Amino acid sequence: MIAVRVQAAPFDVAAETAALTAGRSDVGAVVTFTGLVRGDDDLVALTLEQYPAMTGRALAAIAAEAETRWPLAGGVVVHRIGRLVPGDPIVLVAVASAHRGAAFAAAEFLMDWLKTKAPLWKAEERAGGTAWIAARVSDDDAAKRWNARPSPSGEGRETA
Amino acid sequence: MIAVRVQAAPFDVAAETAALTAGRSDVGAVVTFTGLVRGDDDLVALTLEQYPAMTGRALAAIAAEAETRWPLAGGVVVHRIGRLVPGDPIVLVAVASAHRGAAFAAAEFLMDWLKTKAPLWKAEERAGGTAWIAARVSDDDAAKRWNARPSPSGEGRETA
Amino acid sequence: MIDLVYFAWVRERIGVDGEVLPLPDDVATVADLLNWLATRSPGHAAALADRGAVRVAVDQVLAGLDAPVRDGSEVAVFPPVTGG
Amino acid sequence: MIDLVYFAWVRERIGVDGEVLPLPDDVATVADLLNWLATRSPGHAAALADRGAVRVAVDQVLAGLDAPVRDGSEVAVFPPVTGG
Repeated sequence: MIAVRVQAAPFDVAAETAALTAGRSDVGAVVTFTGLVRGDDDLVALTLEQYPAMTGRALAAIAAEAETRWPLAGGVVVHRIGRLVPGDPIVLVAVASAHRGAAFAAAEFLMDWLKTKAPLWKAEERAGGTAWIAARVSDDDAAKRWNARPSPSGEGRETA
Repeated sequence: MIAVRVQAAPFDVAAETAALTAGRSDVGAVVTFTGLVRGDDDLVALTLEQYPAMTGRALAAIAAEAETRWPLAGGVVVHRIGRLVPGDPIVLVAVASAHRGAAFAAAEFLMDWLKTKAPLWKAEERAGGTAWIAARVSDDDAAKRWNARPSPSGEGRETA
Repeated sequence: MIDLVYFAWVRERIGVDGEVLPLPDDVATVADLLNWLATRSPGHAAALADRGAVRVAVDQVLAGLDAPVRDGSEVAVFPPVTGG
Repeated sequence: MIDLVYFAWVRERIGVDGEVLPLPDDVATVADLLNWLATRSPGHAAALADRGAVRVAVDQVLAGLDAPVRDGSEVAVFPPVTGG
Protein backbone atom coordinates (compact mmCIF):
# COMPACT_ATOMS: atom_id res chain seq x y z
CA MET A 1 0.00 0.00 0.00
CA ILE A 2 1.49 3.32 -1.09
CA ALA A 3 0.19 6.21 1.01
CA VAL A 4 -0.09 9.64 -0.64
CA ARG A 5 -0.19 13.07 0.94
CA VAL A 6 -0.14 16.65 -0.29
CA GLN A 7 0.85 19.07 2.42
CA ALA A 8 2.53 22.40 3.15
CA ALA A 9 4.53 20.98 6.06
CA PRO A 10 8.01 19.48 5.66
CA PHE A 11 8.39 15.68 5.68
CA ASP A 12 10.67 13.45 7.70
CA VAL A 13 12.33 10.95 5.38
CA ALA A 14 13.69 8.81 8.20
CA ALA A 15 10.30 8.50 9.90
CA GLU A 16 8.55 7.73 6.62
CA THR A 17 10.99 5.00 5.63
CA ALA A 18 11.14 3.52 9.12
CA ALA A 19 7.39 2.99 8.89
CA LEU A 20 7.86 0.97 5.68
CA THR A 21 10.15 -1.61 7.23
CA ALA A 22 9.07 -1.68 10.89
CA GLY A 23 8.57 -5.22 12.11
CA ARG A 24 9.16 -6.84 8.71
CA SER A 25 11.91 -9.06 7.40
CA ASP A 26 10.64 -9.44 3.83
CA VAL A 27 11.82 -6.03 2.64
CA GLY A 28 15.21 -6.17 0.96
CA ALA A 29 15.22 -2.76 -0.70
CA VAL A 30 14.07 0.73 0.20
CA VAL A 31 14.54 3.43 -2.42
CA THR A 32 13.86 7.04 -1.56
CA PHE A 33 13.77 10.03 -3.82
CA THR A 34 13.86 13.47 -2.27
CA GLY A 35 13.36 16.38 -4.60
CA LEU A 36 14.67 19.77 -3.54
CA VAL A 37 14.08 23.24 -4.91
CA ARG A 38 17.11 24.29 -6.96
CA GLY A 39 18.27 27.89 -6.90
CA ASP A 40 18.79 28.01 -10.66
CA ASP A 41 18.86 31.41 -12.36
CA ASP A 42 18.47 33.37 -9.14
CA LEU A 43 15.22 31.71 -8.19
CA VAL A 44 13.89 33.29 -5.01
CA ALA A 45 11.00 30.93 -4.34
CA LEU A 46 8.67 28.41 -5.90
CA THR A 47 4.98 28.41 -5.06
CA LEU A 48 2.96 25.28 -5.71
CA GLU A 49 -0.80 25.19 -5.95
CA GLN A 50 -2.96 22.08 -5.92
CA TYR A 51 -6.58 21.29 -6.77
CA PRO A 52 -7.11 19.30 -3.60
CA ALA A 53 -9.95 17.02 -4.73
CA MET A 54 -8.23 16.20 -8.02
CA THR A 55 -4.61 16.18 -6.91
CA GLY A 56 -5.20 13.71 -4.10
CA ARG A 57 -7.26 11.47 -6.34
CA ALA A 58 -4.64 11.53 -9.08
CA LEU A 59 -1.81 10.72 -6.69
CA ALA A 60 -3.77 7.81 -5.25
CA ALA A 61 -4.42 6.50 -8.77
CA ILE A 62 -0.77 6.57 -9.81
CA ALA A 63 0.24 4.95 -6.54
CA ALA A 64 -2.25 2.15 -7.23
CA GLU A 65 -0.86 1.84 -10.76
CA ALA A 66 2.68 1.44 -9.40
CA GLU A 67 1.43 -1.31 -7.11
CA THR A 68 -0.02 -3.24 -10.03
CA ARG A 69 3.21 -2.91 -12.02
CA TRP A 70 5.72 -4.00 -9.38
CA PRO A 71 5.65 -6.25 -6.34
CA LEU A 72 5.97 -3.67 -3.58
CA ALA A 73 5.93 -4.06 0.17
CA GLY A 74 4.81 -0.48 0.68
CA GLY A 75 5.56 3.10 -0.10
CA VAL A 76 4.75 6.71 0.50
CA VAL A 77 4.45 9.79 -1.69
CA VAL A 78 4.47 13.23 -0.10
CA HIS A 79 4.27 16.37 -2.21
CA ARG A 80 4.56 19.77 -0.65
CA ILE A 81 2.60 22.82 -1.75
CA GLY A 82 2.84 26.49 -0.87
CA ARG A 83 5.90 28.71 -0.99
CA LEU A 84 9.28 26.95 -0.96
CA VAL A 85 12.76 28.42 -1.24
CA PRO A 86 15.92 26.95 -2.80
CA GLY A 87 17.18 24.02 -0.75
CA ASP A 88 13.73 23.14 0.57
CA PRO A 89 12.63 19.54 0.13
CA ILE A 90 9.58 19.54 -2.12
CA VAL A 91 8.73 15.91 -2.86
CA LEU A 92 9.40 12.53 -1.32
CA VAL A 93 8.88 9.13 -2.89
CA ALA A 94 9.86 6.11 -0.81
CA VAL A 95 9.26 2.57 -2.01
CA ALA A 96 9.96 -0.74 -0.28
CA SER A 97 10.20 -4.08 -2.03
CA ALA A 98 11.81 -7.47 -1.65
CA HIS A 99 14.17 -6.64 -4.53
CA ARG A 100 16.00 -3.56 -5.67
CA GLY A 101 14.85 -3.61 -9.29
CA ALA A 102 11.20 -3.16 -8.38
CA ALA A 103 11.96 -0.49 -5.80
CA PHE A 104 14.10 1.58 -8.18
CA ALA A 105 11.67 1.24 -11.07
CA ALA A 106 8.59 2.12 -9.02
CA ALA A 107 10.28 5.15 -7.47
CA GLU A 108 11.41 6.43 -10.86
CA PHE A 109 7.98 5.75 -12.39
CA LEU A 110 6.27 7.71 -9.63
CA MET A 111 8.72 10.60 -9.95
CA ASP A 112 8.36 10.81 -13.72
CA TRP A 113 4.62 11.00 -13.26
CA LEU A 114 4.76 13.49 -10.42
CA LYS A 115 7.05 15.82 -12.36
CA THR A 116 4.72 15.94 -15.34
CA LYS A 117 1.22 14.72 -14.69
CA ALA A 118 0.49 15.65 -11.10
CA PRO A 119 -2.28 18.26 -10.99
CA LEU A 120 -0.01 20.93 -9.56
CA TRP A 121 0.90 24.38 -10.79
CA LYS A 122 4.14 26.14 -10.06
CA ALA A 123 4.97 29.82 -10.01
CA GLU A 124 8.58 30.98 -10.00
CA GLU A 125 9.49 34.05 -8.00
CA ARG A 126 12.59 35.96 -9.09
CA ALA A 127 13.94 39.45 -8.58
CA GLY A 128 12.02 40.52 -11.67
CA GLY A 129 8.68 39.16 -10.56
CA THR A 130 6.64 35.98 -10.40
CA ALA A 131 5.65 33.85 -13.37
CA TRP A 132 3.67 30.64 -13.77
CA ILE A 133 5.68 27.83 -15.31
CA ALA A 134 4.53 26.18 -18.53
CA ALA A 135 4.55 22.38 -18.92
CA ARG A 136 7.91 21.00 -20.03
CA VAL A 137 8.21 18.74 -23.05
CA SER A 138 11.32 16.85 -21.86
CA ASP A 139 9.59 15.81 -18.67
CA ASP A 140 6.60 14.65 -20.67
CA ASP A 141 8.93 12.44 -22.68
CA ALA A 142 10.28 10.97 -19.45
CA ALA A 143 6.78 10.12 -18.32
CA LYS A 144 5.76 8.69 -21.71
CA ARG A 145 8.34 5.92 -21.65
CA TRP A 146 6.23 4.17 -19.02
CA ASN A 147 3.22 4.06 -21.38
CA ALA A 148 5.01 2.50 -24.31
CA ARG A 149 5.17 -0.96 -22.81
CA PRO A 150 3.17 -2.99 -20.36
CA SER A 151 6.22 -4.36 -18.55
CA PRO A 152 8.01 -2.37 -15.89
CA SER A 153 11.24 -1.91 -17.80
CA GLY A 154 12.72 1.50 -18.48
CA GLU A 155 15.13 3.34 -20.69
CA GLY A 156 16.46 6.80 -21.32
CA ARG A 157 17.63 7.63 -17.83
CA GLU A 158 19.15 10.90 -19.00
CA THR A 159 15.92 12.83 -18.56
CA ALA A 160 16.16 15.52 -15.96
CA MET B 1 32.78 13.27 -4.47
CA ILE B 2 31.31 9.92 -3.43
CA ALA B 3 32.66 8.77 -0.08
CA VAL B 4 32.93 5.03 0.54
CA ARG B 5 33.07 3.11 3.81
CA VAL B 6 33.00 -0.54 4.85
CA GLN B 7 32.06 -0.95 8.47
CA ALA B 8 30.40 -3.22 11.01
CA ALA B 9 28.44 -0.38 12.60
CA PRO B 10 24.96 0.64 11.46
CA PHE B 11 24.57 3.75 9.31
CA ASP B 12 22.31 6.76 9.72
CA VAL B 13 20.60 7.48 6.40
CA ALA B 14 19.27 10.85 7.50
CA ALA B 15 22.69 12.08 8.66
CA GLU B 16 24.39 10.80 5.50
CA THR B 17 21.91 12.48 3.17
CA ALA B 18 21.81 15.70 5.18
CA ALA B 19 25.55 15.97 4.61
CA LEU B 20 25.01 15.78 0.84
CA THR B 21 22.72 18.80 0.67
CA ALA B 22 23.88 20.96 3.59
CA GLY B 23 24.37 24.56 2.56
CA ARG B 24 23.72 23.93 -1.15
CA SER B 25 20.93 25.00 -3.44
CA ASP B 26 22.15 23.25 -6.60
CA VAL B 27 20.96 19.78 -5.59
CA GLY B 28 17.55 18.93 -7.00
CA ALA B 29 17.54 15.20 -6.39
CA VAL B 30 18.72 12.85 -3.67
CA VAL B 31 18.24 9.15 -4.25
CA THR B 32 18.95 6.68 -1.48
CA PHE B 33 19.02 2.93 -1.63
CA THR B 34 18.96 1.02 1.62
CA GLY B 35 19.44 -2.73 1.39
CA LEU B 36 18.14 -4.87 4.22
CA VAL B 37 18.74 -8.50 5.08
CA ARG B 38 15.67 -10.52 4.05
CA GLY B 39 14.54 -13.41 6.19
CA ASP B 40 13.95 -15.70 3.20
CA ASP B 41 13.86 -19.44 3.77
CA ASP B 42 14.29 -19.18 7.50
CA LEU B 43 17.56 -17.31 7.28
CA VAL B 44 18.94 -16.78 10.77
CA ALA B 45 21.84 -14.50 9.93
CA LEU B 46 24.14 -13.34 7.16
CA THR B 47 27.84 -12.87 7.79
CA LEU B 48 29.83 -10.69 5.43
CA GLU B 49 33.57 -10.77 5.11
CA GLN B 50 35.73 -8.22 3.35
CA TYR B 51 39.33 -8.09 2.13
CA PRO B 52 39.92 -4.64 3.57
CA ALA B 53 42.72 -3.45 1.28
CA MET B 54 40.96 -4.67 -1.85
CA THR B 55 37.35 -3.98 -0.89
CA GLY B 56 37.97 -0.35 -0.02
CA ARG B 57 40.00 0.18 -3.19
CA ALA B 58 37.33 -1.44 -5.36
CA LEU B 59 34.53 0.63 -3.82
CA ALA B 60 36.52 3.82 -4.35
CA ALA B 61 37.10 2.87 -7.99
CA ILE B 62 33.43 2.23 -8.74
CA ALA B 63 32.47 5.45 -6.98
CA ALA B 64 34.94 7.33 -9.20
CA GLU B 65 33.49 5.56 -12.24
CA ALA B 66 29.96 6.70 -11.29
CA GLU B 67 31.23 10.26 -11.03
CA THR B 68 32.64 10.15 -14.55
CA ARG B 69 29.37 8.74 -15.93
CA TRP B 70 26.91 11.17 -14.35
CA PRO B 71 27.02 14.78 -13.16
CA LEU B 72 26.75 14.24 -9.42
CA ALA B 73 26.85 16.73 -6.57
CA GLY B 74 28.00 14.08 -4.11
CA GLY B 75 27.25 10.70 -2.69
CA VAL B 76 28.09 8.08 -0.13
CA VAL B 77 28.37 4.31 -0.17
CA VAL B 78 28.39 2.41 3.12
CA HIS B 79 28.56 -1.37 3.20
CA ARG B 80 28.30 -3.26 6.43
CA ILE B 81 30.25 -6.40 7.25
CA GLY B 82 30.05 -8.90 10.08
CA ARG B 83 26.99 -10.77 11.29
CA LEU B 84 23.61 -9.30 10.38
CA VAL B 85 20.13 -10.63 11.04
CA PRO B 86 16.94 -10.30 8.96
CA GLY B 87 15.69 -6.72 8.98
CA ASP B 88 19.16 -5.26 9.51
CA PRO B 89 20.25 -2.57 7.06
CA ILE B 90 23.26 -3.89 5.16
CA VAL B 91 24.08 -1.35 2.47
CA LEU B 92 23.44 2.31 1.79
CA VAL B 93 23.92 4.18 -1.44
CA ALA B 94 22.96 7.85 -1.46
CA VAL B 95 23.52 10.07 -4.48
CA ALA B 96 22.82 13.76 -4.97
CA SER B 97 22.53 15.49 -8.32
CA ALA B 98 20.90 18.49 -9.92
CA HIS B 99 18.52 16.18 -11.77
CA ARG B 100 16.67 13.01 -10.91
CA GLY B 101 17.77 10.96 -13.92
CA ALA B 102 21.44 11.10 -12.98
CA ALA B 103 20.73 10.40 -9.31
CA PHE B 104 18.57 7.35 -10.03
CA ALA B 105 20.95 5.95 -12.63
CA ALA B 106 24.07 6.39 -10.50
CA ALA B 107 22.42 4.81 -7.45
CA GLU B 108 21.24 1.82 -9.48
CA PHE B 109 24.63 1.47 -11.19
CA LEU B 110 26.41 1.45 -7.82
CA MET B 111 23.98 -1.08 -6.38
CA ASP B 112 24.26 -3.43 -9.37
CA TRP B 113 28.01 -3.35 -8.94
CA LEU B 114 27.93 -3.74 -5.16
CA LYS B 115 25.62 -6.74 -5.38
CA THR B 116 27.89 -8.58 -7.79
CA LYS B 117 31.40 -7.22 -8.01
CA ALA B 118 32.19 -5.92 -4.56
CA PRO B 119 34.97 -8.01 -3.00
CA LEU B 120 32.73 -9.37 -0.26
CA TRP B 121 31.81 -12.88 0.72
CA LYS B 122 28.58 -13.89 2.37
CA ALA B 123 27.77 -16.87 4.54
CA GLU B 124 24.16 -17.78 5.29
CA GLU B 125 23.29 -19.17 8.69
CA ARG B 126 20.18 -21.34 8.95
CA ALA B 127 18.86 -23.88 11.40
CA GLY B 128 20.74 -26.55 9.44
CA GLY B 129 24.10 -24.81 9.51
CA THR B 130 26.12 -22.14 7.79
CA ALA B 131 27.06 -22.10 4.10
CA TRP B 132 29.02 -19.71 1.91
CA ILE B 133 26.97 -18.28 -0.93
CA ALA B 134 28.06 -18.78 -4.54
CA ALA B 135 28.02 -15.90 -7.03
CA ARG B 136 24.65 -15.40 -8.69
CA VAL B 137 24.30 -15.25 -12.45
CA SER B 138 21.17 -13.03 -12.49
CA ASP B 139 22.94 -10.36 -10.51
CA ASP B 140 25.90 -10.56 -12.86
CA ASP B 141 23.51 -9.88 -15.74
CA ALA B 142 22.21 -6.83 -13.92
CA ALA B 143 25.73 -5.50 -13.54
CA LYS B 144 26.69 -6.28 -17.14
CA ARG B 145 24.09 -3.98 -18.66
CA TRP B 146 26.23 -1.05 -17.55
CA ASN B 147 29.18 -2.30 -19.61
CA ALA B 148 27.29 -2.66 -22.86
CA ARG B 149 27.08 1.06 -23.57
CA PRO B 150 29.15 4.13 -22.83
CA SER B 151 26.16 6.37 -22.11
CA PRO B 152 24.42 6.36 -18.75
CA SER B 153 21.13 4.96 -20.00
CA GLY B 154 19.60 1.83 -18.56
CA GLU B 155 17.20 -0.96 -19.37
CA GLY B 156 15.91 -4.18 -17.94
CA ARG B 157 14.77 -2.88 -14.58
CA GLU B 158 13.27 -6.23 -13.67
CA THR B 159 16.49 -7.56 -12.27
CA ALA B 160 16.32 -8.24 -8.60
CA MET C 1 -26.10 25.73 -10.13
CA ILE C 2 -22.58 24.99 -11.21
CA ASP C 3 -19.55 25.08 -8.97
CA LEU C 4 -16.62 26.70 -10.75
CA VAL C 5 -13.04 26.58 -9.42
CA TYR C 6 -10.00 28.25 -10.91
CA PHE C 7 -6.30 27.63 -10.48
CA ALA C 8 -2.96 29.31 -11.18
CA TRP C 9 -3.11 32.16 -13.71
CA VAL C 10 -6.70 31.35 -14.62
CA ARG C 11 -7.57 32.13 -11.00
CA GLU C 12 -5.41 35.25 -11.00
CA ARG C 13 -6.91 36.65 -14.20
CA ILE C 14 -10.50 35.96 -13.20
CA GLY C 15 -9.72 37.35 -9.76
CA VAL C 16 -11.52 34.75 -7.62
CA ASP C 17 -10.77 31.18 -6.47
CA GLY C 18 -14.13 30.08 -7.73
CA GLU C 19 -17.78 30.97 -8.05
CA VAL C 20 -21.15 29.27 -7.90
CA LEU C 21 -23.43 30.27 -10.77
CA PRO C 22 -26.80 29.19 -12.14
CA LEU C 23 -26.23 27.09 -15.25
CA PRO C 24 -27.86 28.77 -18.30
CA ASP C 25 -30.21 26.54 -20.28
CA ASP C 26 -28.14 26.82 -23.44
CA VAL C 27 -24.92 25.62 -21.79
CA ALA C 28 -24.64 21.88 -22.42
CA THR C 29 -20.94 21.29 -22.97
CA VAL C 30 -17.56 22.47 -21.70
CA ALA C 31 -17.19 24.57 -24.86
CA ASP C 32 -20.56 26.24 -24.22
CA LEU C 33 -19.53 26.90 -20.63
CA LEU C 34 -16.23 28.54 -21.58
CA ASN C 35 -17.96 30.69 -24.23
CA TRP C 36 -20.46 31.87 -21.67
CA LEU C 37 -17.88 32.43 -18.90
CA ALA C 38 -15.71 34.51 -21.26
CA THR C 39 -18.54 37.08 -21.51
CA ARG C 40 -18.85 37.61 -17.77
CA SER C 41 -16.01 40.08 -17.16
CA PRO C 42 -12.82 41.41 -18.72
CA GLY C 43 -10.93 39.08 -16.31
CA HIS C 44 -12.87 36.05 -17.50
CA ALA C 45 -12.27 37.11 -21.08
CA ALA C 46 -8.52 37.45 -20.45
CA ALA C 47 -8.32 34.10 -18.72
CA LEU C 48 -10.18 32.32 -21.50
CA ALA C 49 -8.86 34.26 -24.52
CA ASP C 50 -6.83 31.26 -25.68
CA ARG C 51 -8.94 28.15 -25.22
CA GLY C 52 -5.96 25.97 -26.13
CA ALA C 53 -4.10 27.32 -23.12
CA VAL C 54 -6.62 26.09 -20.56
CA ARG C 55 -7.73 22.68 -19.39
CA VAL C 56 -11.05 21.76 -17.84
CA ALA C 57 -11.96 19.08 -15.33
CA VAL C 58 -15.57 18.12 -14.70
CA ASP C 59 -16.06 16.59 -11.28
CA GLN C 60 -12.26 16.26 -10.94
CA VAL C 61 -11.79 14.39 -14.21
CA LEU C 62 -10.15 16.03 -17.23
CA ALA C 63 -12.78 16.76 -19.86
CA GLY C 64 -12.67 17.77 -23.51
CA LEU C 65 -14.59 20.65 -25.07
CA ASP C 66 -17.42 18.31 -26.07
CA ALA C 67 -17.89 16.89 -22.59
CA PRO C 68 -21.32 17.49 -21.06
CA VAL C 69 -21.75 19.93 -18.18
CA ARG C 70 -24.64 19.29 -15.84
CA ASP C 71 -26.32 21.15 -13.05
CA GLY C 72 -24.49 20.36 -9.81
CA SER C 73 -21.15 19.63 -11.46
CA GLU C 74 -17.87 20.97 -10.19
CA VAL C 75 -16.01 22.42 -13.14
CA ALA C 76 -12.36 23.40 -12.73
CA VAL C 77 -10.52 25.61 -15.21
CA PHE C 78 -6.73 25.77 -15.07
CA PRO C 79 -3.57 25.89 -17.18
CA PRO C 80 -1.96 22.58 -18.25
CA VAL C 81 -0.52 21.02 -15.12
CA THR C 82 3.19 21.56 -14.63
CA GLY C 83 3.74 18.73 -12.20
CA GLY C 84 5.79 18.89 -9.06
CA MET D 1 58.83 -13.81 1.69
CA ILE D 2 55.28 -13.79 0.44
CA ASP D 3 52.28 -12.54 2.36
CA LEU D 4 49.34 -14.89 1.87
CA VAL D 5 45.77 -13.99 2.93
CA TYR D 6 42.71 -16.21 2.71
CA PHE D 7 39.02 -15.43 2.74
CA ALA D 8 35.67 -17.18 3.20
CA TRP D 9 35.80 -20.97 2.76
CA VAL D 10 39.37 -20.86 1.51
CA ARG D 11 40.30 -19.42 4.90
CA GLU D 12 38.12 -21.95 6.71
CA ARG D 13 39.59 -24.95 4.88
CA ILE D 14 43.19 -23.83 5.28
CA GLY D 15 42.46 -22.99 8.89
CA VAL D 16 44.27 -19.65 9.13
CA ASP D 17 43.54 -16.06 8.02
CA GLY D 18 46.89 -15.92 6.32
CA GLU D 19 50.55 -16.84 6.53
CA VAL D 20 53.89 -15.38 5.64
CA LEU D 21 56.12 -17.85 3.81
CA PRO D 22 59.48 -17.79 2.04
CA LEU D 23 58.88 -17.87 -1.69
CA PRO D 24 60.44 -20.99 -3.26
CA ASP D 25 62.78 -20.32 -6.18
CA ASP D 26 60.67 -22.35 -8.59
CA VAL D 27 57.48 -20.40 -7.89
CA ALA D 28 57.20 -17.71 -10.55
CA THR D 29 53.47 -17.52 -11.28
CA VAL D 30 50.13 -17.73 -9.52
CA ALA D 31 49.73 -21.28 -10.90
CA ASP D 32 53.11 -22.29 -9.46
CA LEU D 33 52.12 -20.77 -6.13
CA LEU D 34 48.80 -22.63 -5.92
CA ASN D 35 50.50 -25.92 -6.87
CA TRP D 36 53.03 -25.45 -4.13
CA LEU D 37 50.50 -24.30 -1.51
CA ALA D 38 48.31 -27.34 -2.20
CA THR D 39 51.12 -29.60 -0.98
CA ARG D 40 51.49 -27.87 2.38
CA SER D 41 48.65 -29.53 4.35
CA PRO D 42 45.43 -31.49 3.86
CA GLY D 43 43.59 -28.20 4.52
CA HIS D 44 45.53 -26.42 1.77
CA ALA D 45 44.86 -29.35 -0.55
CA ALA D 46 41.13 -29.25 0.21
CA ALA D 47 40.94 -25.48 -0.29
CA LEU D 48 42.77 -25.66 -3.62
CA ALA D 49 41.42 -28.94 -4.97
CA ASP D 50 39.34 -27.14 -7.60
CA ARG D 51 41.46 -24.35 -9.05
CA GLY D 52 38.45 -23.08 -11.01
CA ALA D 53 36.65 -22.43 -7.74
CA VAL D 54 39.19 -19.96 -6.38
CA ARG D 55 40.33 -16.52 -7.40
CA VAL D 56 43.66 -14.88 -6.71
CA ALA D 57 44.60 -11.25 -6.20
CA VAL D 58 48.24 -10.14 -6.29
CA ASP D 59 48.74 -6.90 -4.39
CA GLN D 60 44.95 -6.42 -4.23
CA VAL D 61 44.45 -6.76 -7.98
CA LEU D 62 42.78 -9.84 -9.50
CA ALA D 63 45.37 -11.96 -11.26
CA GLY D 64 45.22 -14.89 -13.68
CA LEU D 65 47.12 -18.16 -13.30
CA ASP D 66 49.92 -16.84 -15.51
CA ALA D 67 50.43 -13.67 -13.48
CA PRO D 68 53.88 -13.31 -11.93
CA VAL D 69 54.36 -13.66 -8.19
CA ARG D 70 57.29 -11.79 -6.67
CA ASP D 71 58.99 -11.73 -3.33
CA GLY D 72 57.22 -9.21 -1.13
CA SER D 73 53.86 -9.54 -2.84
CA GLU D 74 50.58 -9.87 -0.98
CA VAL D 75 48.69 -12.75 -2.55
CA ALA D 76 45.05 -13.31 -1.60
CA VAL D 77 43.17 -16.52 -2.34
CA PHE D 78 39.38 -16.54 -2.08
CA PRO D 79 36.19 -17.83 -3.70
CA PRO D 80 34.56 -15.74 -6.45
CA VAL D 81 33.16 -12.64 -4.76
CA THR D 82 29.45 -12.78 -4.02
CA GLY D 83 28.95 -9.06 -3.63
CA GLY D 84 26.94 -7.35 -0.94
